[in-house]
Amino acid sequence: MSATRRQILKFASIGMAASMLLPMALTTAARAAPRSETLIIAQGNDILSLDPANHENNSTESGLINIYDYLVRKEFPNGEMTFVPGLAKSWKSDDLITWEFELRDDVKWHDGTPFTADDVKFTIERVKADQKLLSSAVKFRTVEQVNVLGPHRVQVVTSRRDPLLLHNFVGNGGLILPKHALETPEGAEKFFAKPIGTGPYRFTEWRKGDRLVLERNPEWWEGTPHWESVIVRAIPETTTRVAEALTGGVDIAVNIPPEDITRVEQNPDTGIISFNIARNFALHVRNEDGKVTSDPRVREAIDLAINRKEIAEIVAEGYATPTRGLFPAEIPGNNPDLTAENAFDPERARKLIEEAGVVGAPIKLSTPSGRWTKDREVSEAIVGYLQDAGLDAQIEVQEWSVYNSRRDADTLGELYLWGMGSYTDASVILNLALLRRFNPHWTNEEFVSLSKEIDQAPTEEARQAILRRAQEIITGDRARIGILYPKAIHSVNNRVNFAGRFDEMIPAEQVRRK
Amino acid sequence: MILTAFGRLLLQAVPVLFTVSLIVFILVFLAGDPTVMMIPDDATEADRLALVAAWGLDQPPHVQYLRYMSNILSGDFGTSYSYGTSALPIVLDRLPATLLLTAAAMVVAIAIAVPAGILAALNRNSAIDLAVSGASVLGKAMPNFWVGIMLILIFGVQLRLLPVSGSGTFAHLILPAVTLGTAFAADLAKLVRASMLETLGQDYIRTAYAKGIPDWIVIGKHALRNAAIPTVTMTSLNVIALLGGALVTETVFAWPGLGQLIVNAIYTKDMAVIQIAVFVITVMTLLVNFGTDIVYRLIDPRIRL
Amino acid sequence: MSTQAIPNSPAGKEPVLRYRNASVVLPRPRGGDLPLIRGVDLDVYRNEIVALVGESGSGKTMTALSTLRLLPQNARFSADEAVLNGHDLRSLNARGWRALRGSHVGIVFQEPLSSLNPVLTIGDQIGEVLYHKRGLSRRQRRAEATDLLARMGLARPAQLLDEYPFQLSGGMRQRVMLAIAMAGEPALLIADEPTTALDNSVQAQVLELIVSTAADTGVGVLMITHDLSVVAQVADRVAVMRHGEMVETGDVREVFRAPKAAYTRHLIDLAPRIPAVVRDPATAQTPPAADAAAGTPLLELRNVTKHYVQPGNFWGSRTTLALDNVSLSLAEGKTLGLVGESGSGKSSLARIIIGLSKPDSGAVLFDGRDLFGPEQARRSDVQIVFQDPLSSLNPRMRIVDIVTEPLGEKQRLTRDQRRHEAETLLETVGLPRHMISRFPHELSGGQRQRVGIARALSVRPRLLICDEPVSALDVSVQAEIIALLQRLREEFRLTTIFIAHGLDSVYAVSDDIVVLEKGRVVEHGHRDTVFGSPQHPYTRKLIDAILDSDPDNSRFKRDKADYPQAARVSTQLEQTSPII
Amino acid sequence: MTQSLMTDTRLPKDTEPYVDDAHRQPARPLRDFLASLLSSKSGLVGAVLLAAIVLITLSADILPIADPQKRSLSTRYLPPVWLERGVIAHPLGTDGQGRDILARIIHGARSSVIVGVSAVLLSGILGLVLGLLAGLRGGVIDLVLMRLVDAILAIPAMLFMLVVALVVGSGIAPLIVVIALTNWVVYTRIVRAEVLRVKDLEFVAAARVSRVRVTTLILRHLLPNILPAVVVVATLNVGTVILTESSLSFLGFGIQPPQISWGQMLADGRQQLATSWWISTFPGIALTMTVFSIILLGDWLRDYLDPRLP
Repeated sequence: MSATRRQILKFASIGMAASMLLPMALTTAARAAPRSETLIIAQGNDILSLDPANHENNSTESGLINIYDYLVRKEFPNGEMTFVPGLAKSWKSDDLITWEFELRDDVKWHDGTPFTADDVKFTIERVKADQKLLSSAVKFRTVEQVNVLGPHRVQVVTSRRDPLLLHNFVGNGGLILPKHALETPEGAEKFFAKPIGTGPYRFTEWRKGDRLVLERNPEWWEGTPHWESVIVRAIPETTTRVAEALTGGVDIAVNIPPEDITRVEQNPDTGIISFNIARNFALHVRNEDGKVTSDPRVREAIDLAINRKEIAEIVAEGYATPTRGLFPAEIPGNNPDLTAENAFDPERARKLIEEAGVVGAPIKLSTPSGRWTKDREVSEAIVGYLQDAGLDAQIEVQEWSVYNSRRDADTLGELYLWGMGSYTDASVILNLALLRRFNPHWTNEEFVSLSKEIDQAPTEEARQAILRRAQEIITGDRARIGILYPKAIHSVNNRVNFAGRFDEMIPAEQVRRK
Repeated sequence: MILTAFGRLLLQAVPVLFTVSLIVFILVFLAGDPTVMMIPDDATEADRLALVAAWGLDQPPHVQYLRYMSNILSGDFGTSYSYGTSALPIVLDRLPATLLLTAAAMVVAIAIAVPAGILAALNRNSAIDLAVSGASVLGKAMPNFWVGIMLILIFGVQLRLLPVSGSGTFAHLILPAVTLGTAFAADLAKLVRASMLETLGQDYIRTAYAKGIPDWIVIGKHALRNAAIPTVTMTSLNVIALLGGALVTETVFAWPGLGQLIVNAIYTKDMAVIQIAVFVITVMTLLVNFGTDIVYRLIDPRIRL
Repeated sequence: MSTQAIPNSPAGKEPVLRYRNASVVLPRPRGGDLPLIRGVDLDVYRNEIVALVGESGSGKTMTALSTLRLLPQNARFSADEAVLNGHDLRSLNARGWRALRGSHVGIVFQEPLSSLNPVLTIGDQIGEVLYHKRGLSRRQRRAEATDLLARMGLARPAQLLDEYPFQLSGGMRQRVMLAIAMAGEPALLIADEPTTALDNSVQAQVLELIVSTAADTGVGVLMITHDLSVVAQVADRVAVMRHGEMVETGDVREVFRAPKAAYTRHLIDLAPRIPAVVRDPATAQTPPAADAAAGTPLLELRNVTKHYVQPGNFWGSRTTLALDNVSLSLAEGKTLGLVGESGSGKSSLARIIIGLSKPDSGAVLFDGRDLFGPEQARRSDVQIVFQDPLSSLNPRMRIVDIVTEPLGEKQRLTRDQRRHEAETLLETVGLPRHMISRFPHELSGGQRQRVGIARALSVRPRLLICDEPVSALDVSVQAEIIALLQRLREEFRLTTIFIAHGLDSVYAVSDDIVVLEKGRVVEHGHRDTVFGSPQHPYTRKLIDAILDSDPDNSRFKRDKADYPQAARVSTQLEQTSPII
Repeated sequence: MTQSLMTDTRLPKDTEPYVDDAHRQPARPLRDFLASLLSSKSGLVGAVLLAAIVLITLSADILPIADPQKRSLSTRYLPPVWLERGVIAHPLGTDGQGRDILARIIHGARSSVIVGVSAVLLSGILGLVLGLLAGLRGGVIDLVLMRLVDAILAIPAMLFMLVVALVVGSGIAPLIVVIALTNWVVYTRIVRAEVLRVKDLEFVAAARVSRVRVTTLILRHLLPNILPAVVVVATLNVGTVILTESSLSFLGFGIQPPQISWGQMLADGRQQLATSWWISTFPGIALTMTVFSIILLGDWLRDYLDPRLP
């Protein structure tokens, strides 16, 4: 017994040691490319999926665009959005209903199979068919038919005039997937375990929660990709992300908090880039009866009480543009008149509050914390201005998922901050169903009629004019009060060049060694 | 003996797992509709309802739960809302990293706590004892994320000795393991000290001294072995806590373990992932308890499985 | 203190242990010294057994432990002379002590279970002495350890080496302890209350083993005990200690015949004696026959059976039979002695009579009414005095509240009434009135037991159960409590059930005796009948185990001339299968 | 010496502890308590520190400190007074919105202490009731309760708290509920174990023989002997809860503005640790000191209460 027990003890200790080393062996890095040939990008969260049509997440898309390609690409030269060829060499539509795409014929999937029009048809129909795919809700909604006209020619027919159809081919759900590899008995799950695309980098490994590892695709149709290896890391903790940037652990680190900018800039190896992005901070105002904000004078007072310039300069350390508007200048259909100029009038705000007889009235501003850069701090500053204007303003911070549920249940405060983003066109403002999600109790006759006119707009000019008017109405009635357009702040290592993109994508091919 | 214990484990596991899954289901159900978070900002209410229907979330809760349970019995552990794939592999993928960190943290904790605790017990009321007690109280009183960030700033940024975050090499393991390990070492050292003191006061230690054998044998063989039981108990409790509980440290060090996964799943109300993660952790917990029982038996022949 | 030679020590030989004016003091935390032993003179020679006797706190254990330097950490030892087997104990360093322990002096402690390391095998615990003290190889150690265990009268010694202390019975463990103590071939063996924790019948066997081991090896034995019957049975010489000082030493026969110190005499008076009836059944009183016809007995048990369910492991719980078809009756005013070894069901019986647990079947009739029937008897007519005076008093209540608690909330006594009642009760049990506001921890053990008695008496019960009321107390206190109970029995006209494992005290207080074995009544009758002519072998065994406090009536001591026979150790004693 | 013993004919008495019954103070427990506290260095340090913290917390409104909510964009990121740029008006500096750190720490103590104490009280009471129920009633109630306890204990505590927080939301009251709902199992277990232990002690048997009412049995015999163990655990638990709050703050589920808590200050300030260390370091010190003093006090309390009979 004694001997056996001793043996068991011995085995147990060996077993314990082995069980410790086993996971260590499992996680040791696969053969790594030299650091100089490797681009490492640190994002705030892990990619959620390798399926381009099944996530609603910028960081995920930013990783996936290196594996797959869009039919058309978006670029932002001089702050203006334009479409440039991707897998489609050219496209045309005379009536905004029937669209024809001429595809490249020199593109191969990572397994060597040629890319054809069937893949495009498959990708579109897949999104439309499977309601569980998250992109299904918003992508290709107007598409009625996809016709393969030839191996490299495809025709898309929409149900109505759709001036925005091209937007569907860029962004979440737009990356083209291989029909031949997905339509197997094993199905999608098998495919996305080791997916193939047509993009510049091949999928190597996705260590969930940690990193996406990609390797150069030497067969890429646009030439040999720049990096031997690309790693997209997930570092949720900002402090840690900054530390990684400072120590050269990563080349690009996204979303640097403004207070760390000096540190990053003073560090000899790193610099800061900042650029406009498709996002705006706006107060959403509840105007139903019984709320203090049902009085238009109070809503106007709130609008006037906020010193947007001070918020932009001090809370955001200058990395934001103060505005009364809802869409930054890069977005087609934005209203450039809604500026922050002369928007701050504390005197008049106080007067309006007095007129309305609500001095000292309690008002609650709900806000998430940490969802968007400095969201809570912006809200706290707004609360301060509202207090100055004579309201008993209080902040209510909610964790993001709770915040969402509350918004859905219509139980947030009289005001709530929302950082809407990732839009490609101002027309979202006229989506009444969408409006009901955010401003369930606000309605305006002209606004409703505008939402009907928009589809019939004869020209792009007319369409944009409708959109500008819509923004004027909703901000004029203070159902939404624009505050600012935040900027992205990234840390970039001095060994690489990257300017940043309005759509917050970081395509490895656009990051270059110096 | 081991088979009996294993059978008992299985019989124990079923009710616990069932209760756990029910509790989690109720809580997550009460937490509300996950689709609010899933769909894009520019989707409409109708889109959302379509998604709700697609996931079967429009069914009454008991129907959802029954369907969920019957799926589990047929081997289908559900699909993650946010990942869109089977929840089980998502969770299992994270397990190695969690196990590794847990083991490393325990090694750190034991390596610090056991010698410190023994030294303190042998030099009771001395400066050593005071230092050990003081350090252990301090170690317990500091929030984990604070310690982690300080370690990053000192060893990662200032001294540039160790990688700041991530996983993959042994060096990556050190800081998170130390962060967790020191926190547990604090409690453990105190416990080792107390159980050593208690053991040293036992009659059989007097017997051992009366035999005239060397002191290190009395301490190392007679006392330590007996003092090991509470130490093993606490270590196993800590292991259990770590298996699903290193949420904070994993986030600070971007360590791809279960903790981070679960935090995100909770943020997004990803029911299937939460359920499976809790399920896996519960199974691990029961396994750890089982292993602990075996270790008890190895240490103390009186304990029967 | 005198340093004169100890009388009656074997002349012309060097003692194994020699203490002159030895003292141990413990520094108090707030300055000053607390003397543990003072001015002790002691000699132990080879081939003799010296008993060191005294009550708790007398310093007898300190004296013994000082020979091994196993004193409290900061205690100081001093002596004019302190020699152990030629080594001056005053000048030894740590290394010297280590060398001395085991090889020159071995020790057997009181509680064999806690004194053996629970997680090491028997072989390991003996072997390490053989290795460190005698440098034996692994194989030699095994052979020698087997031999040692065999010499200690243990069956299947080779298998025992691989077993753990918990697998052994109490007597076996003590034999193992003795083997460990003897493994280093010491010149002096210290036995610190070696049989106190054992059942009576096992006690005799272990004592016999110590005596024969001493005779066999010639080792000098220092036997520490509080029990004068043990002294009388095994010792050659005796030393009596009290309050840290030596009261009297001398040849055991002389001390017993003519004790010089009053304290010694007092102890000897209280020492247990085998009732005369055992030796001479003719002296038995005839049980008064009239009793049987005196109408309904106050208490009657009819076929009481009780099982206890042990939660046990997952697979199922184990059921043990605590009482098996027990029937007995007790007439008003009589005292029933309940005897049996531990686990015989004595306490289970008491719990049922008092109503703390229900019988599975059978009936308990009190004054003709079933205690568990629909028409219940007045429960307060039955009260109990518990064994442990400490745990039976709520540590967070004052004495006044404790003793008046049974009076109940319904009686609505005022504070003053309650106080008055408590003071009266304290006086009744011989405690000063002012103690009513104390907490239990502010009383001595004997005082606490008096409080326990006062509580039981507060409701003027008719039946009082005394569940080993004195076994946790010192000898002289035992006598006081027994005397008190006897007095109160008269005063309150109590019918009493007296439970004890000491047969001599049961005999002294009881009219009738019930012998329980494994939950069954094996003998029930008048005390003289039971003791004088026991019918059941178990009763016989219990009676045989009583040790007489008469050195001339020793069962162990043989003349040194009979040496060869004396060395024979019976091996059949510990055949009981290990408890697993 | 021997001579005197020879003539000593008194019966030996078992030693009785010295108690002066005539002059005993009615307030003995309190005096004992204080005496024991004064004689323990670590206990005293803990008690004094904790008393100071509680005192400061209570007097937050009358202390001459700044308004903790007062933002001032012109005085952002001021360092403590002893550093360059530090000003006496903000002795411990200001945060990114120009709010006074000292004032925020003092006001933050309030929510930290309230959460710590209330959560422990709530879970302790819940655990006490359920533990008594399980321990005394046994049977099905015991079985069901203990299975529930097992299940909750099998879920890592922090994880369980996050899921509960999803349901009840964030803020002081929800946080108390979250922590209490997670913690009660610990108390239930302790109380149940203690009940089972004390239930078998002879004085409880004696009380049952005395036919006291069930309420008396619980209130007079069980509770006083169970509570010490619970109190010790609870004291230490207050420290743990305060730490838990900070972890929850880190994960976004803690106390939210406008309420101030140390955990929140610590979690928010961590991003400025490298640039403006004082924002999170001082609340960190306050938190560590509080937990430290609670642990010291708890350890002493354990020594004071644990030996059932002093």
